[in-house]
Amino acid sequence: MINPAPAAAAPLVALRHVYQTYKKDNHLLRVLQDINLEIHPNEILCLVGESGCGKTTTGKIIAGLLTHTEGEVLFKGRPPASYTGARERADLRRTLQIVHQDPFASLNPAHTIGQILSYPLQRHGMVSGRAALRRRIWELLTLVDLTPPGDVVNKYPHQLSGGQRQRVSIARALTVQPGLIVADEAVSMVDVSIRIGILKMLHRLREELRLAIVFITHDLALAKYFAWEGRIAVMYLGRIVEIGPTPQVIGQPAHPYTRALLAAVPEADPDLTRHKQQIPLRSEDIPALAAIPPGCAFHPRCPFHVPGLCDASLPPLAVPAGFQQQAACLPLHQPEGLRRYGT
Amino acid sequence: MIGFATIATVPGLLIGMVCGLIPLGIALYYRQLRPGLLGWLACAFSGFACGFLGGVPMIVLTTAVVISYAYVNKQDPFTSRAALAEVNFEETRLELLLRLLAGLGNSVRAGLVALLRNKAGFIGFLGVLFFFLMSVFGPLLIPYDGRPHPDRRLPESRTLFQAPSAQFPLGLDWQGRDILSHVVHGGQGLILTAGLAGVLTTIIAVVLGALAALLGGVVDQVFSAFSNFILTIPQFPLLLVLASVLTFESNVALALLFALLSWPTLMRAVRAQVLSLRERDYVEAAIALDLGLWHITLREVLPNMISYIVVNMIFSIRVAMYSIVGLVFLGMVPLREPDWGVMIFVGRQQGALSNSISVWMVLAPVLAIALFQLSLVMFTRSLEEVFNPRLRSGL
Amino acid sequence: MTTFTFILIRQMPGNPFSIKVEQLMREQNLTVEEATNRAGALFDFDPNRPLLEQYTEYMGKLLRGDLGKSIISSEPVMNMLLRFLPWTLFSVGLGLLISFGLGILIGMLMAYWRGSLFDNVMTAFASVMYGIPDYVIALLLIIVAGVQLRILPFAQMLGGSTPGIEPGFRLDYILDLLFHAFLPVFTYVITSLGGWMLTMKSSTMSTLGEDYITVARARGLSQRRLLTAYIGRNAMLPLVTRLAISVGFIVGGAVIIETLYQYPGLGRNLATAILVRDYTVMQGIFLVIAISVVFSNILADLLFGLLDPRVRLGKEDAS
Amino acid sequence: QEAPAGVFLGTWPYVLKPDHNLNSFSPNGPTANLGVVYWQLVEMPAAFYKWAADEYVGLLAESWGFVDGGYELTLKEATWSDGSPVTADDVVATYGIGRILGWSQFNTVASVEKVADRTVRFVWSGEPSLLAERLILKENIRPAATYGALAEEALALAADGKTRDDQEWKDLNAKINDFRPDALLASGPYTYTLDDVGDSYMSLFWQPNSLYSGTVNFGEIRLWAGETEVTTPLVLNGDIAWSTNVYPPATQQAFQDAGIRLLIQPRGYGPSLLFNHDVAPWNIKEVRQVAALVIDRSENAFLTNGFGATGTQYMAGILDAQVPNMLTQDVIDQLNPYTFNPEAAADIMTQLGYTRNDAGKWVDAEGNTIKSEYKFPGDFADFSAAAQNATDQLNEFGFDITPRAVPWQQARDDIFAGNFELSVWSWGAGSPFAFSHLRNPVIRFNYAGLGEGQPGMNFPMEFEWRGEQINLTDLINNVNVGLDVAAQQERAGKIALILNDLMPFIPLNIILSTEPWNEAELAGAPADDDPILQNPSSDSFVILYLLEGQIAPAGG
Amino acid sequence: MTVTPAAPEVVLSVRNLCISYLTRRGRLRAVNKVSFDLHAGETLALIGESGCGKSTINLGLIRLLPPTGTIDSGEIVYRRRDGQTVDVRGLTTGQLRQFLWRECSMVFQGALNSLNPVIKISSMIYDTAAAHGMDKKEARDRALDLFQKVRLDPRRVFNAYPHELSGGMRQRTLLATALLLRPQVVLMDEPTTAVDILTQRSIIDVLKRLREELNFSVIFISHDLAVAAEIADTVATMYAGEIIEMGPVAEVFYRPRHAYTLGLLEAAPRLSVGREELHSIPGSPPDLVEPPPGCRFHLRCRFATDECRTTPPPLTTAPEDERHTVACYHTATILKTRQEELARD
Ligand SMILES: Nc1ncnc2c1ncn2[C@@H]1O[C@H](COP(=O)(O)OP(=O)(O)OP(=O)(O)O)[C@@H](O)[C@H]1O
Ligand SMILES: Nc1ncnc2c1ncn2[C@@H]1O[C@H](COP(=O)(O)OP(=O)(O)OP(=O)(O)O)[C@@H](O)[C@H]1O
Ligand SMILES: [Mg+2]
Ligand SMILES: [Mg+2]
Repeated sequence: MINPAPAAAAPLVALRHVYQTYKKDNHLLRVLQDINLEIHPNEILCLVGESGCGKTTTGKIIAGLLTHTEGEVLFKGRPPASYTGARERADLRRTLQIVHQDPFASLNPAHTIGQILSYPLQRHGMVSGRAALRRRIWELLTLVDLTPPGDVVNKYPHQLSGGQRQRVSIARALTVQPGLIVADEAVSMVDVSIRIGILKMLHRLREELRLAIVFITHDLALAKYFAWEGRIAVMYLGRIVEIGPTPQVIGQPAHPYTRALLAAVPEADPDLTRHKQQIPLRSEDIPALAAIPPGCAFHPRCPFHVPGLCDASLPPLAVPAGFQQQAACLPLHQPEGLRRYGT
Repeated sequence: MIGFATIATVPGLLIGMVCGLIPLGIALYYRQLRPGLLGWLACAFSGFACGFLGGVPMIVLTTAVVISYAYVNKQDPFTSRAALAEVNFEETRLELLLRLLAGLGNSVRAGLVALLRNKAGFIGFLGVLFFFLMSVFGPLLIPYDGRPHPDRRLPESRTLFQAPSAQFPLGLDWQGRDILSHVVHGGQGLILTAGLAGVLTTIIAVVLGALAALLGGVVDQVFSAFSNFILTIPQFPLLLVLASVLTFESNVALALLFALLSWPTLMRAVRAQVLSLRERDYVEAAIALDLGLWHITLREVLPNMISYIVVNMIFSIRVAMYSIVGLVFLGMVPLREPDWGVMIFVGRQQGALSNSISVWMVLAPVLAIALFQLSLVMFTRSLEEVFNPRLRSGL
Repeated sequence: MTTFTFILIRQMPGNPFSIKVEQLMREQNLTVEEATNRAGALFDFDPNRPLLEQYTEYMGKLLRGDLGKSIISSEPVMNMLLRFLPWTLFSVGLGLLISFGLGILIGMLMAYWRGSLFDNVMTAFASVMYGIPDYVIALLLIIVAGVQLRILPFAQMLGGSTPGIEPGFRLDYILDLLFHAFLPVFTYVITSLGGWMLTMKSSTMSTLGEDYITVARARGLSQRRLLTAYIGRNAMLPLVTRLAISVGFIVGGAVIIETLYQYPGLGRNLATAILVRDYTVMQGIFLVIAISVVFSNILADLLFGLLDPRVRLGKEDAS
Repeated sequence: QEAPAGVFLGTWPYVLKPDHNLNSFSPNGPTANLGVVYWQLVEMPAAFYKWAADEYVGLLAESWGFVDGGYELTLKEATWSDGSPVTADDVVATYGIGRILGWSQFNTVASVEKVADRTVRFVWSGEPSLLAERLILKENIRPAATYGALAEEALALAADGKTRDDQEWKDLNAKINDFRPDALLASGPYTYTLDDVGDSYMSLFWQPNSLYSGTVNFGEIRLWAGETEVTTPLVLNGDIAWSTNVYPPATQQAFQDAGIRLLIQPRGYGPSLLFNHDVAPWNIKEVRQVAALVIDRSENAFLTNGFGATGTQYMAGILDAQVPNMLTQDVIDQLNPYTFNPEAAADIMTQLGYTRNDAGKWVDAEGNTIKSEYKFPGDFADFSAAAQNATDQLNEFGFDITPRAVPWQQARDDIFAGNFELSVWSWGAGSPFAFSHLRNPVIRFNYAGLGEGQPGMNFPMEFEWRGEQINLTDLINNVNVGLDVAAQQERAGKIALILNDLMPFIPLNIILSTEPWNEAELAGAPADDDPILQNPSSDSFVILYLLEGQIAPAGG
Repeated sequence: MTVTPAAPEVVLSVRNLCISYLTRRGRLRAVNKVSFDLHAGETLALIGESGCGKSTINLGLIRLLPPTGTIDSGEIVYRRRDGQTVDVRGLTTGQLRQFLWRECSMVFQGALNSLNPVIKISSMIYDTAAAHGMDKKEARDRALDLFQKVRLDPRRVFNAYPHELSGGMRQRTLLATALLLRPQVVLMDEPTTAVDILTQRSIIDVLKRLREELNFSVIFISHDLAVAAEIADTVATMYAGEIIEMGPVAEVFYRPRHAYTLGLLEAAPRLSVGREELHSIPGSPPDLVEPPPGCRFHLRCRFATDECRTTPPPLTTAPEDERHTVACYHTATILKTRQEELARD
């Protein structure tokens, strides 16, 4: 539906053929392989996938917190090395912010909320004068719906609930007026009843502050809800296997993996969920990163796999006929692809 | 010099009493008589104990506490529930000062409460306090008995040792001197040196450990190799050699020597701790916010290690005390009396342990050391609470 | 390390020659001349030889595994080490094992019954014991238990074994060894017990909070099995590393105690060697100390791997 | 012949196996491991010296005496433990090896010759002296059966005119040291094998072939290993019946409380305060005299070793007990006794230009106190007690002195190197000759008796005294030369007066040997006033009384 | 549709259970007057936000509360297969040990932490068997069989250390172990939280199948409504230590009568509907040391009236289904709101 790419403007962040490899006990861990992504201002991109598939790694590379091993990452169209001078680098640094998953670990227990917010404000001269500083803190806390701010500003993180803490994390990221926020499972540890509130607030912030948000989650229902106006990228073992506008990916999934995921999600509706059709996988277990299967990494589990095809060559990420999203599945790209599945 | 020299003297008391007028005055201004009086007493007391060194910092602390009582009623814009437009964020310098002092005062109070909350910790605190008071004020009550007293020899006795009696509750030592007075006077030096050694060990360990962890690479390897090297040095001959080359005249030199020999274990622990803290999400957030290495080290990492560091510092103090006594025991330090270590050394040499009339010369300092260490151990439990904001403010 | 100790040792005040002179004068009441002459004839050691020369010679031999001969008795140092080391290993090792065993047992119970009278008493006991130097304990033990109360036949207990007893794998010999080892072992146990107890207590406390303990309870396991296989074993893990590391300090820690109890171990030998400045012997013993420290660190890693499957398999995975 | 039943319970800090060996010429042989007393019960010397009576009692020797140009010694008809006779060959062999080892007998002896089967003659090289006689009579005689081969090599070398600088000589010296006999042949009634050396005690066992085998009352002599601290509980417990260790007063008290008798004998030394004469103001004679005046020596003695020490009376550089023998009454009367007198001392200080400051310390014109460091061997209980008390007393008077304990090895080396300000070491000697007393410490701890670059106390030995040019080194070295006792007394007297006046060191006190003697186990100790108790502990009565059978198991 | 047992025999009956913890700040009433019946073969889902006392009930039922927690009052009656009833609170330690696992076993939250890292799965099985007098061979056979049933490679898992298994495998291992002694009741504390979607799916499927085969009752704790919707027969919503609504799953999901249940439902995103409007519940859970007066939920409730603020609402039964109980004054309004929403979808 909405593929917000005003071709003229350079993307905020662009990943081109990015690889990330770790060496661990003589093994090569191929955590990310050939990742291509563009994030434009004010866009929502959602990364979903199972645990360990490289979502956080991608997020950190996007946020500029991690250097990749191969490929190219461009910030506003330029490689990071071209940002010379302290001022420029600082500006770039501040453009990209991250909100962590664990609200217990992401706030320093030794400081009050007021302190946590005032450090970046002071350091980057975002405000001048004490009164302005305090006014700004007040504003930020109001912005993230922590009202009245006086109730939280002098408290320590442990005195707040998980949801409140997550809001503080967001407020902290906002202190430096970023252009992009990577929200890494930002609500998976807060309670169901408050999640929606935080997501709504993020939506509002995106609109008010023209933020781009990279939303990382393994909860497809949540992804669907949050990224309805953006795109979803499904990752499997370090690769993006499907990417496209959310309604398409959710409503008409292309890749077998995405389909399996969607089918596996229980629904908060007894009738619906008990009659949902399952896609039985051939194997329960996800292969180790150190031993990624050749060809399509999903083929050992894929119920639709074509022997001799899927295990032989890497499927390209392309738009299959009849779909609006890109998917990396060889059978799909073949003429009879659609038929085989009986969509 | 004014400072420690004024310990437990009338000038010290005067200094303290004068210092105490400040919190008292402020308290009167705010009509908070009780904290004011307590503040005055605290100032007088610590001035008495440590002269300027105790009195002046105490002014700040007690004043802060006084203000923290008074400030409750002040309107901090942040505590108001008014809308943004109605809130006035301007404040004068005085208001800022008051606000900061009140914050400090609140922390002090919370710290005190945390200190008192843990039963074992509180007993430990009392123990440490007892030894402190004994070392500082004990000398006022019990004069130092430094001269031999051949005249105190009991008829028929071959020695001047005497078993405890009503007149000499801990008996007499080999020179016929009052053991009690030596116990009272003999702690200062040892406690001070051990304390200094512990502090220095901790400083070296923390600095090197933090550097190794934060800088990594070659620095890390060099420091780690160096610490391994120190660990394998046989300390006994090293001390022998050093003792023949250096005179451990000052407590500082002795403490430094200990610090130089004992930092490696703590350094490794600190390194591991910093490495793990560095991985914390909030550190990553600070990097993303571009807060700078100094900020990250001092504001993000360090405060979370304080409790760990302090507990380890106390541990180092205990180890240092044990080792200093050992060094004295080997006779490698100038035997400056009065000193618990020297008592054990000379007592052993004079065969004090062979005889029930003389055994107190060794037992008394040994018990003093053991009890002091016990107090320290128990005290650390309270300290953990004091330094942990989670425990501290969960009132 | 070796270089460092070599230099260190030669810097120690006094040299074997002049010390012998002093000893002869003091013990045999010889005059200076007599003593000097006699001592002079006794040594083929030349204190004035350049240090560098001595050093190169020593290192050359060391590389061939030759530790040299004792300056005093011309006995090969290696022989002496082999002769004395087993005693120290036996007594300190036994002490360490017993104190470790008792320590983890009591520590575990302390944690299990935390807050009880037992816990409080034991905590105080442990902390106090931790603060008393071991030699004081040793002296008190002799004087109080041996002399004043006469509950220990301590004179018979001195030394490593009863003179004249035939070594061999026989019950009476082993009992004799244990009898003689009692004093040092008891002292080691008493002095190091407190540390183990306290560490084990805190380790157990954290283990008790683990979910798998609750689950094991829920499975209806017997108290004993729970305490041993679930609580004890897991809480012990971090202590094992420390145990291995203390093995490294076995030799160094025994000097005063072995001297007081006349136990024929390396520590007592070290004390004598230091007293008479027998450089080569000291050098040999320090080498043993350094090696054992290094060795015990390796041992710690190995042990940990053995006891904790997570580490063990982590290694195998890698290969 | 049956071994007697008794067990003598003694102690000596012997060396453990495998360091222990049976070569009595080697540093870890019986010489060191048995100590003088017990060694004499194994390899007996020619004679035993009774100090009070100034007479020798023959042990192996039947007769002895100065002969023209030499000294002759005839042995009794004795046998070694293997049954072979003790002969002149044994003496020749002993001295043959002794020459290689550089024994001091050879300062005066040129050669040792066998005169008859049991008679040897010592030929003088220098002037004969009583000192040389004593060395000969006290030397333990070793069996030629064991050392004969080595002795022959030794004699051959000497005959070839080789000296100690020759390589052969050095090689033989090393060979002697490395020699390890399997058995210890004894002329005395006891011997032992290496199997008898245990970790906690070793045993000497009775053997039937000695002259004294029939008179001794003990079948075993058990020696517990260990120093003072180790033996204390053993003595208290009755496991050691007689000990020669130095026990601090508290321990002596404990012994007494346990009903153990304390035998007092001279020990032959005492602590003295050594000045570094390079350090002001100790280079001023009067200041040293002041120091001598303000230390109450009996207090110092009591703190040094309780009743086991006496304050020095004569201040002559000769142990008090020997002063009447070695000096004339005339000289004794001239000696300044330095009776404790702070007032007089204060006067001297004032004359020297010092004043007392508010703290009661003496200060010079610039207001500096007399600051010094008093270095002492912390591991010697007696010396350190003496030093600490001396420091206390000096400070009481108004000096400003810090005591500093160091290991004794270091204290000694530091004294040699002149690296001290005040220190403590022994004075006096366990010898009946003035020379041994007087050289200690003025020669021993002074440049005069030390090697190059070792100033020691750096007390000038050549100076003008009472208008006379004195070379103190020569005076002391020659004091006992010759056989003329009166001349020796005169020379000694002069030195004594010099030392008494210049006070190059302060003889603080004299330590006595306070030896626990458990009468519940041992009978036969002399009464407290028995003159044999004037023998210093190195010539202990125990040697003689044991051999003669006067000491016996109590109640047995 | 909802499976209702023909002859609902009660295996576990809980009445007025109150559990509290001793904290620094005072008594924390974590479970307050909770009552419910668990029928044979029934799956009861306890849902509610974090800290509402779900795990505490669970631990209370088998008396494994931490030392600071105590059961203040209430009744826990268990009915054995032979018809005998057992008062769980009255069991001695020895009896309790026999009771646990044989009659009532459990699967905990966080699979990794529930397994002792240093012993093998096999010794864990043997330990359990030994504690209940089952012989080794039988235990092994049964374990292998169960592993098979939960779709694990039996032999590999049996001889493995916990860390060698992936998260999903561990969770299934725990499930199998829980069934080792054929208990009547299995307590499951968030067994699917913090696992991947596909793993969660396999656990759900396995659980469903086993339940059919072995016919045990389950108390299933979750804060995920979707999972509860899929496997529960009966759903109980908890808030601040109290069960505020309980009823058959369809009743609670389609005809909720409590504002809090409604709030939870409104906050649950669903995949199969397109763009949807969700709402969160404002505010945060109440302090259990000093709970608010009246209805504990009133501070966050959009329907709250004065009545709610003062008097706790009594437990009432829904007119349509007597198994559906609820403690709310505004049942009708809430039911209507929900129905309107459902109609809108
Ligand atoms: N520094 C590192 N060294 C080695 N391996 C790493 C490192 N960081 C991440 N990995 C590995 O890379 C893989 C991907 O990690 P990542 O955190 O990106 O996954 P994720 O999709 O965010 O998983 P989750 O849902 O569990 O958060 C994991 O298998 C992880 O073990
Ligand atoms: N050991 C304890 N000591 C004190 N309070 C506790 C303890 N355990 C739990 N609590 C408190 O009891 C209340 C209920 O806790 P419980 O663990 O039962 O909640 P829960 O519903 O299982 O939460 P979650 O969904 O997070 O697992 C909480 O407020 C919690 O803070
Ligand atoms: Mg992640
Ligand atoms: Mg829970």
